[in-house]
Formats: sequence, C-alpha cells, structure tokens
Amino acid sequence: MLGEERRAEHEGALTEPASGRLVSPDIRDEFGLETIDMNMGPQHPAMHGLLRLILELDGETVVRCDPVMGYLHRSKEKISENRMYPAVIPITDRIDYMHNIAMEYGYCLAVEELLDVEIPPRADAIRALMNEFGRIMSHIPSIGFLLLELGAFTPILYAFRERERIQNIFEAVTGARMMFHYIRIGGLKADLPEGMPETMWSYIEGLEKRLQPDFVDLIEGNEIFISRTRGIGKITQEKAVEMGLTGVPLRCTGVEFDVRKHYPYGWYENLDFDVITDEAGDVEASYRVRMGEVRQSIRMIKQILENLPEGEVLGDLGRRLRPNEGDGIARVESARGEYAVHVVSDGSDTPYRVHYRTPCTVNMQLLQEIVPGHYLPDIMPIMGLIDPVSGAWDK
Amino acid sequence: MQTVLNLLEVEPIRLLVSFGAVLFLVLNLAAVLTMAERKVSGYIHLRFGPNRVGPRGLLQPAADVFKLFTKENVSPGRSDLWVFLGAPIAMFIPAALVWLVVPFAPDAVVADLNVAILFFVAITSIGALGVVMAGYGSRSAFSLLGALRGAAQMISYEVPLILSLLGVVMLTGSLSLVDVVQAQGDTIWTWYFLPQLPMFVTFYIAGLAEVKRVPFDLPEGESEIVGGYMIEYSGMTWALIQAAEFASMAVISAVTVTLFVGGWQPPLPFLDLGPFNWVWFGIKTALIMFTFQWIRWSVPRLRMDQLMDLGWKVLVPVTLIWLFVTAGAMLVF
Amino acid sequence: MGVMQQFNEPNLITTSTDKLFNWARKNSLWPLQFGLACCAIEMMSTGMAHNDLDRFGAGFFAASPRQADVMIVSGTVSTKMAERMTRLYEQMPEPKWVIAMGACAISGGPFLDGYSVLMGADRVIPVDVYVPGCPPRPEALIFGIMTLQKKIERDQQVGYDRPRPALVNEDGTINEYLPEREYTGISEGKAPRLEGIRPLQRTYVFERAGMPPASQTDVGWIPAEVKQKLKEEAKVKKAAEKDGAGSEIEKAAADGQKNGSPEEPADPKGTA
Amino acid sequence: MAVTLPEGDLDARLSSYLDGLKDRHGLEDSSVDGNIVLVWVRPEDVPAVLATARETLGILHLSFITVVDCQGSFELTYELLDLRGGQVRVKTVVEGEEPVIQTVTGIYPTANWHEREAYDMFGIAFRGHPDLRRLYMWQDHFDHHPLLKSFEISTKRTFEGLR
Repeated sequence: MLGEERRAEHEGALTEPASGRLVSPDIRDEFGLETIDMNMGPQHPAMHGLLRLILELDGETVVRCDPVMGYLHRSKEKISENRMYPAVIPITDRIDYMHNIAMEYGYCLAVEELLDVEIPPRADAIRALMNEFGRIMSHIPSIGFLLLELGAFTPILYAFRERERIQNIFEAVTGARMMFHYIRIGGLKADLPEGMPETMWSYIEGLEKRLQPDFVDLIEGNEIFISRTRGIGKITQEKAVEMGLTGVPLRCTGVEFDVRKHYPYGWYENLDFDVITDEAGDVEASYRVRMGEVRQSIRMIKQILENLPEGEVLGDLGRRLRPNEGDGIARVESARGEYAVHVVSDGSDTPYRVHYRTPCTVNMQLLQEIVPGHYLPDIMPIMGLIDPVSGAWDK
Repeated sequence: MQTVLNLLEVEPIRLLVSFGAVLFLVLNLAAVLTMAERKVSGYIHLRFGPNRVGPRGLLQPAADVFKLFTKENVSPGRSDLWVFLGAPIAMFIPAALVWLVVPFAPDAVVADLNVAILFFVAITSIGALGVVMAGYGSRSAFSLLGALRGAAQMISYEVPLILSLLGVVMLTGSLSLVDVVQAQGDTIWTWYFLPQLPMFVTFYIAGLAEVKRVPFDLPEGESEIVGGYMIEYSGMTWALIQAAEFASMAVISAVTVTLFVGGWQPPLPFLDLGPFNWVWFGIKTALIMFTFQWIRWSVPRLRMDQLMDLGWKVLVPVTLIWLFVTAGAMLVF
Repeated sequence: MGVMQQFNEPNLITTSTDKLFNWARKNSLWPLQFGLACCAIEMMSTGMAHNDLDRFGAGFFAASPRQADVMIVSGTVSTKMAERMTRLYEQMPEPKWVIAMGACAISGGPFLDGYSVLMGADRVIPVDVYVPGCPPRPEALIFGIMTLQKKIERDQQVGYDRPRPALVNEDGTINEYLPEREYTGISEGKAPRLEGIRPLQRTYVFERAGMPPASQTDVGWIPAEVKQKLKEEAKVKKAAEKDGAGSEIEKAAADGQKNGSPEEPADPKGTA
Repeated sequence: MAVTLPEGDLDARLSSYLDGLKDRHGLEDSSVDGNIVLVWVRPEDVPAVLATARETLGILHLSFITVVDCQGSFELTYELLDLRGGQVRVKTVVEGEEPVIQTVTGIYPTANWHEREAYDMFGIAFRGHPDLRRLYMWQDHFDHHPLLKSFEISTKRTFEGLR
C-alpha cells in the first residue's frame, strides 16, 4: 500500500546519520561498547520550558531521542469548554506566552466566524498592528535564546531590552505587560491612547537603526556561531512538508507558506510584505528568516501607521453571545507557525468544544526525527530552530 | 621583631611563610575575581551588577563566601564519597602550587626553580585528574560526560601549550621563569610576544582551553550539560572548585605575562618603578584576565569535535612551524 | 541553624554569628534556573538588564539545584510536574527558600478548574513568600525577593524553623510533625473532584515500532495512595496466580494488554 | 528535493478537489463554501480519502485533527490545506463509546502526535498507529480521558450563573 511505502521511507530517514559519526551496532557489540541513557529535562536551562528528552547517547552522538511532554498541561481546552465565549480569551492568552496577541486573535476570529459579524476597519488595522509588535517581541528574544543556548550570554540581554520597550508600548495600549486580553470578540478593548501612533513610529525607527549594531553585527559574522549552526538540523523541503511544519522551520527550507499571505485574514489583505524564505533549511537559515521577518514586521507596522483608518473599534454585539450551531475555524500566523482554533458551538453560552492547533506541538515532532545522528550539543541549536514554547505545546 | 625577620632567612620557614602568603592571595583573588566577573559582565550587558552590599557592592564576594560556607554539603546517595570529596582538593592544589614559581618582582618569588617551566607544565596537567575524579565520583550521566570532555580537552591542549613554550625556552636558553623575564628587557619591543606572536596567540588560546573558559567551557557547558562535572557539588566543595577555576585562570594569565609580556618589566625604561615593579606585573595580569572575561561574555561555545580540530589541526601545526622558524632565525642571526 | 543550634540559650557568639550568616544569606540569594510557565518570562525579564536582579546579589541563576538557595516557582504547577518540583526542592541544600510567583503558583490561578493542575505550590513544598499577579511585574518579584531578605534578616520562619505540617491537638498543641516526604507526596484537593467519573474501561496497547519501552516514559508522579493501591493489587494478582484460579476473563485481558497485535486492538471488555 | 505546490485559479482548484474526491470515493455529503471543500465520509474511508487527497490531488498539509465528543458518537475533523489558499475539510462520525478508527500516519506522518493527542484526550484508538502512547497525561495512574463530556471538572460558568 502507498502508505506503507511512505512509512518505510520515513523510517529509513530516521537511521541516517546527520552530522555525527554513529558507531554501527555491530562494532558496538563486538567491542562491548555501551550507550548511555540520559534524561534531559524537564528542568534544564535549554529546554524552552518543561520538555523532557530521553536520550540514548553513543559517546557524544545521540542515537535516540524521545520527547516527553505534558509537564505544563494546563487543561486549557477543558476549561475553555466551561467558560462563556468572551471569558475564554484570557485562557488563550496563556497558550503561547511569547506571542500571545496572536493567540487571542485566532480565537476571536473563530468566534466571529461563528457569529458572522463585521469588524470595524480601525479595529482590524490595530489588531494587525499589535500582532506585528507581538511578533517582534517574540522573534528578537528567540534569536537571543538561540545564542544563549549556544553559550553566548550577551545577545539575550540586548534582546530583552527591546522586548522591555515593546512591553512598555503594550502596557500603554492594553494595560498589561504580557497577558493583554486586548482583542475582544467583535473588535478591541479600547482604542489607541492619544499620541500612541507617534510613539510607535519613533520606536520602530529606532529599532530599525538598532537592529544592525545590536544584533546583526554581533551575531552574523561570528565564526563560532557559523560553525555551530551551519548544516545543523538540516531539513529537506519534502521532510518539512511531510512533518507538517509551519512557520520559520518550514520557511527556512524554502517552502513559501505564510498564513498571512496565503490565507489572508483581517487587515493583512491590505498590506504589502514579502514572505521570507531561505534555501538552506538549517539553524543558521532559521536565524536569517527570523531576522528578515522582524524587518518585514517593521515594514508592515509602518504601512499600518501611515494609513490608520478612523472610526469605532468595538461593534455592538451585546453582552450575551450565543452563536448558532456550527463550526468556526480560523487560523493565524503566530511567531511559531500556523495557529488554528476550531470552535464548535451548540447554541449555548459556552463553546461545546475548543481545539487549539498550536504550531509548537506539531513542529516538535521534528525532534525525534532529526536529532538522532547529531551531537549532544547540537540539540540546543535545533531547539532554537524550532523555538517551541512550553505553554503552547502542552496546551 | 628582628628574630622573626631572621627566621625568614631560614629556607624551609621562608618557603612555608611565603607560600602561605601566596595561598592567602590566591583565595582572596578568587573572591575578587568573582566580583570582577560580575561587574565586567554588568558593564558589557549595560546593567549595574551587584551594588547593594557594602559600598558599590564591594562586599558581595564576602556575602557569597559566608553563605556558601554555611550551606549544607550534599553528597549524592550512591556517589563514591572519598573521590567525590577529594576532587575539589585535587583541583585546587595544582592551581595554587603553580604560584610557587611565578615571579612577582625581581626577588619576590617563592621558589626560583631552574626548571620552573617544567614544573608549571607538570603541575597544570594534574588539574585534569580532579575533573575526572569529580565526574566519576558524582555518579551522574551529566557529570560523567562533563568529566570525559574535560579530560579530553585538557590533555589535548597540553600539547600546543607545551609546544608554544618551547620558542621562549629556545630564545632564553633557560627553564627558569626569572631568567625568562630578565632576558626580555625593559622595553616593550624586546618582549617575546612580538617575535613569538604565533606562539603567544597559541599559548593564549591553549591557556583559555586549559582553564575551561568560554569558548572552551565544554566541560561545564551550562546550557548543555548543566555544569558538567560540578553539577552535584554544593556549598563549600563547589566554592573550592570555583576558587580553583579562578586561581588557574589567574595563574595562566600570570604565566602568559611572565613568558611573553615581560613579567615585572616596565614597558619603557623611564617607567621603571624600582621596588614597586610588581605593579607592572599586576597591571599586565589584570589586563589579560580582563580579556578572558571580555571573551567570555562575547562568543558562543565550540563543539567537542570543533575544539579538537582547532587544537590538533591548527594550533599544533602553527607552533611546530614557528619552532622551525625560530630555530632557523637563531642560526642565522 | 547548624552548629549554632546546639546552644540552647542565645549568647554573644551565637547571636553575632547568626547575624553575620543571615546577612550573608540574605545578600546572596541564588535562584534556581527553573522556569515553569508564563511567569518564567517575567522572571527572566527581572534578571535582564532593565530590572537587573544582580544588583541584590541574586543574579546568579544556578542551573543545578545543588547550588541554588531559593526556588522561584514561576508558573502553573501541573500534577505531572509536581513530583519533579518536589524532587528539585529536595535536591537543594539547606537553608533553602521558596517564592511562589504568580497566581498559578499560589492557588492554581486561572487554571484552578483544570484536571491536571496543582492548586498552589504550597500543597507540595513549603512556600516562604507569595508574589501575586498574573504574571507579576518584575518590580513585584524584586519586592518579593526583598521581602524574603527581610524575613531572613529577622531569622524568621526559615530553615528548620519554617512551618511544617503537623498534627495538631484540639487544644492547639502540636502532636507530631509529619515526615517531610509524606507531606510532599500528597496532593489534596484532587481526589474529590474525580469522584463519580467513569474510569477508563480499557487501554489499547499496540506493538511499538522501534520505540523505547513504555516504562521509561511512564514514570510519572504516583500519589502515595495510588502506589499503595497498586501494590495491593499486584499482591492480590500474585496470590491469584499462585492459586491458579485466576478467572479466564482477567487472564485474557492481561494477555491482550501485553501482546496486542499492531492490527487488532485488544478486546475491550475481555469477553473473548 | 523541491516540493511542488499547486498553482492556478483557486475556484478551479477547489472544484477539481471536490471532483477528484467524488470520483474515487463514495462521499456521504459534500459542499464548497468560500475556499473550503467540505466532505463527509464514512469512518472506514478516511485513510483512502486522505491518500487520494495527498497523492493524487497534491494537498500536502494536514493542519489538525479535531475530535468532538457528541455523547454517543465522536465527530472527527481532518483539516487539510494545499498551502495556496484552498482548504479541504474531511469530516466523519464514529459511533460508539469506545471508537476505533484506522490511522492516517502512513499518509500524513504529521498525524502522529495529533492522533496521540486524540487518544490521550478522548480514548480514540487509532488502529495501526506506530506509537500510540498518551501525549500529555501519564500512561499509567491517570485512568481518564479528560476531554470526554462525561469527565466534569467543575460547575459551568454560564451567563445565568454570573448573574
């Protein structure tokens, strides 16, 4: 059968060494060499939260990698079923806590599809604006984390300086530093405060200037960075599509797919931006893609700020939301990939079922596929390539 | 008073007293260096660093030391206890012993051995023993991996370290560190780091690897193997390992200064401070240590195979070639 | 603490050494590098340049619990993680402190209703300082650390003196202290909520292709009562096997669980 | 190895997807709404339909698998994307309290963890799955499938409840 062939191919790829030199099992038996079992995590500095990897090591080479998750399983889907529609938004905020504005966005889009309501254009534009700020706020620390896990400590501090500044903007707009609860069903919580567009504009111009000296110059030319990341975690296009990757791990192999471009939602239809891709498909390429996406986000924010429509930001939906029976599915491009929400309504106050398709859960399947054959220290850049967030993969 | 001073003339007592003084210096140096490290990192990261304890945070190391002193000393249940507890000592003693032969000033050296360089090489290679003991004794996969990495790294980098010394030995014709310093003269352009530039760079890099500093901190590898061989140490044993690390870092800086940057010699003749020439030694050592810290906060870590490649395929050939060049030049001139 | 505790009455030496040690401890609080959830990002923010926890001497985030003094429980503790957290706490050397950061670590927060969430870190480990917020601002965490410093300086409820679970008599006197381990193994508040729920009827076990044995990944946190129950069940089973009178149905179910083929699931009700 | 993604007019593509599926399989119901092709199939046909979608029609991306507990039956939604604007939504209903369905990991390897999640949360057994362990909860000692409607966590917070 077709499927079985595919499966066999897939298993063949598993045993293929990537960069390390695997000792063949025969030789291992002949000389009585043993492999070490090693347990990495859940408390480990480089595990992006609470991930546990069960590794089998042959010297420094990883023979087998088995990710175990669920250490931050917070029953978000069950809780969502027991809350009223608007009360679910704070729960979605805590899924991907690095780019949480996209999480609210996806849920609100799904419920709006169920309710079939029109969003005021100004609200749409501001949603996209804040979403792009959120993406910058997530991508820049991601680059910092990658370097931190490679052993360079300083970039993460510079990254968090930028994050702190964007958090200040968010605090002025939404009232919170991290858990915004800003996007509401049918619009937004509030309009931008007075003078905010100018502040944003000046910040974005400053960021554009700082990007080169603070990050690119510091990271890109570094010999050790190149030697640690080039050719590591190499994914082919076919493999990436087969594994269902989305976001940066997919785009760094050269497949051009961005939900904002190919399944446009909200204000993104009106925006002019490029989908950044890279051919190499390794960790270094993922760094380049992330950096390029920060630049594209800056470009988009400028476009939105230039023609920000006027008007209301919250339509009148009433307090009690009772969508008709049916499915509402919406997908947005979060900083980690395709984030989709499937809301099933039975016509009552509370959703009958909410399913969050988080990109991290899917992208992390890559670990057990590509880590075997790499050296132990290569796990850290590969984690940086996938860049999962604990709350998102565990839900 | 006079009798006490006279006692110092007696050889074993002088040796003991001066070694005691040096040991005191080393232990304090470790404390000062932790402070310096945190402050330097603070300035590189655009933040303050410790500034609440005492004036400008200067009492921070004191607080750290007292805290570590009163901390419970845990040894893992199935560890090999004597090996586990012996490892920090086995790490600290070699780092402190090397100070015996380092000349601080013309007459200020604990033991002016005529085979001081040999002594330095012999003692530093013992340091790997402590690392292996720590990794074996802890009985943990992480520390075992760290110890194996440490042993491989320290033994491999001994080779370029020794080879890069030979140029200086050839030029001086002596194995005594005092002789080496005196041969370098009191002008900056006669110091050995100019004619022996490749050797100086090799010695610096190999020294960095020998004391396990970034980018060669694989045995610790905080984001990979979570502290490596020292993962199970707590309290005073951990403090002793840290002290050993900082002492060996200081000693490598001091030996670099002695061998290549003119020891206590002033950079220009008119800057000669007479009996206070140890100030020059101190300044130079501090500068080298500052570059160590600067590197630490700037670059990522290498991988094991890349580390070995660098050692065996780059550093060793460079030193061998430069040995031939030096020998040829000595024949010609 | 320690040696000084052997003196019953405080005297000049013990009080002044205690002062010195408490001064040292409060100024060198090394947190464990232990990020749980969303609050971990704010905890990192606290350590970074803008807020700079290092000013208080608390900036060294120890990766290994052996070198840490204070555990900042930064986020939701799931029941699966609770066992790990307890183990980490036990691996830290004395004296040690715990800060519960954020609503989740205090009470379960927004995930209080969840089936997999521990209702507060203090159900398994003793907590010294609670920092509310969801997530708390970095300033709040710094305030929490300063509060802990004050507590240490006053030598209050720290180390061996900190509150421990005890069986208290009706008149308020302490009957006996519960052993630490037992205390850390219990999760109250979970059991009643699982009442009246249909237990799992069957477990399908398919043959695994090239994957590790189940036992490696199955090691989770086992509540004490469940452990006891499992032990008893195993005993009963063993006894039944010895008698050779194990019912056909049970045998079939056990066989199916062990040797289920990849194509056919084990018979759900074992009525084969 | 380059991946070829579908090109051309979206509407033409959508109708070709629908026709392609209709020709090969007996569908229970089908419709096109916007950029979504919605097909209802029998549970035993799911792997065949998905294999057609991937191999013949070139729909390369399986976005997610949603399971809805309809108290007595389970509704499964397989969401497929062609990565260029088109969506194919394959829906099926599995009857019974303890459902069994054929796995699709052979066709879409990415379904591996989606199915593990569905098994963990609903107890749906995927026949032929290479590694069917629980994804989030413990393999042992948590004997419930928490997203089943019969597993209640607390009182529902409804509008009336708040007032």
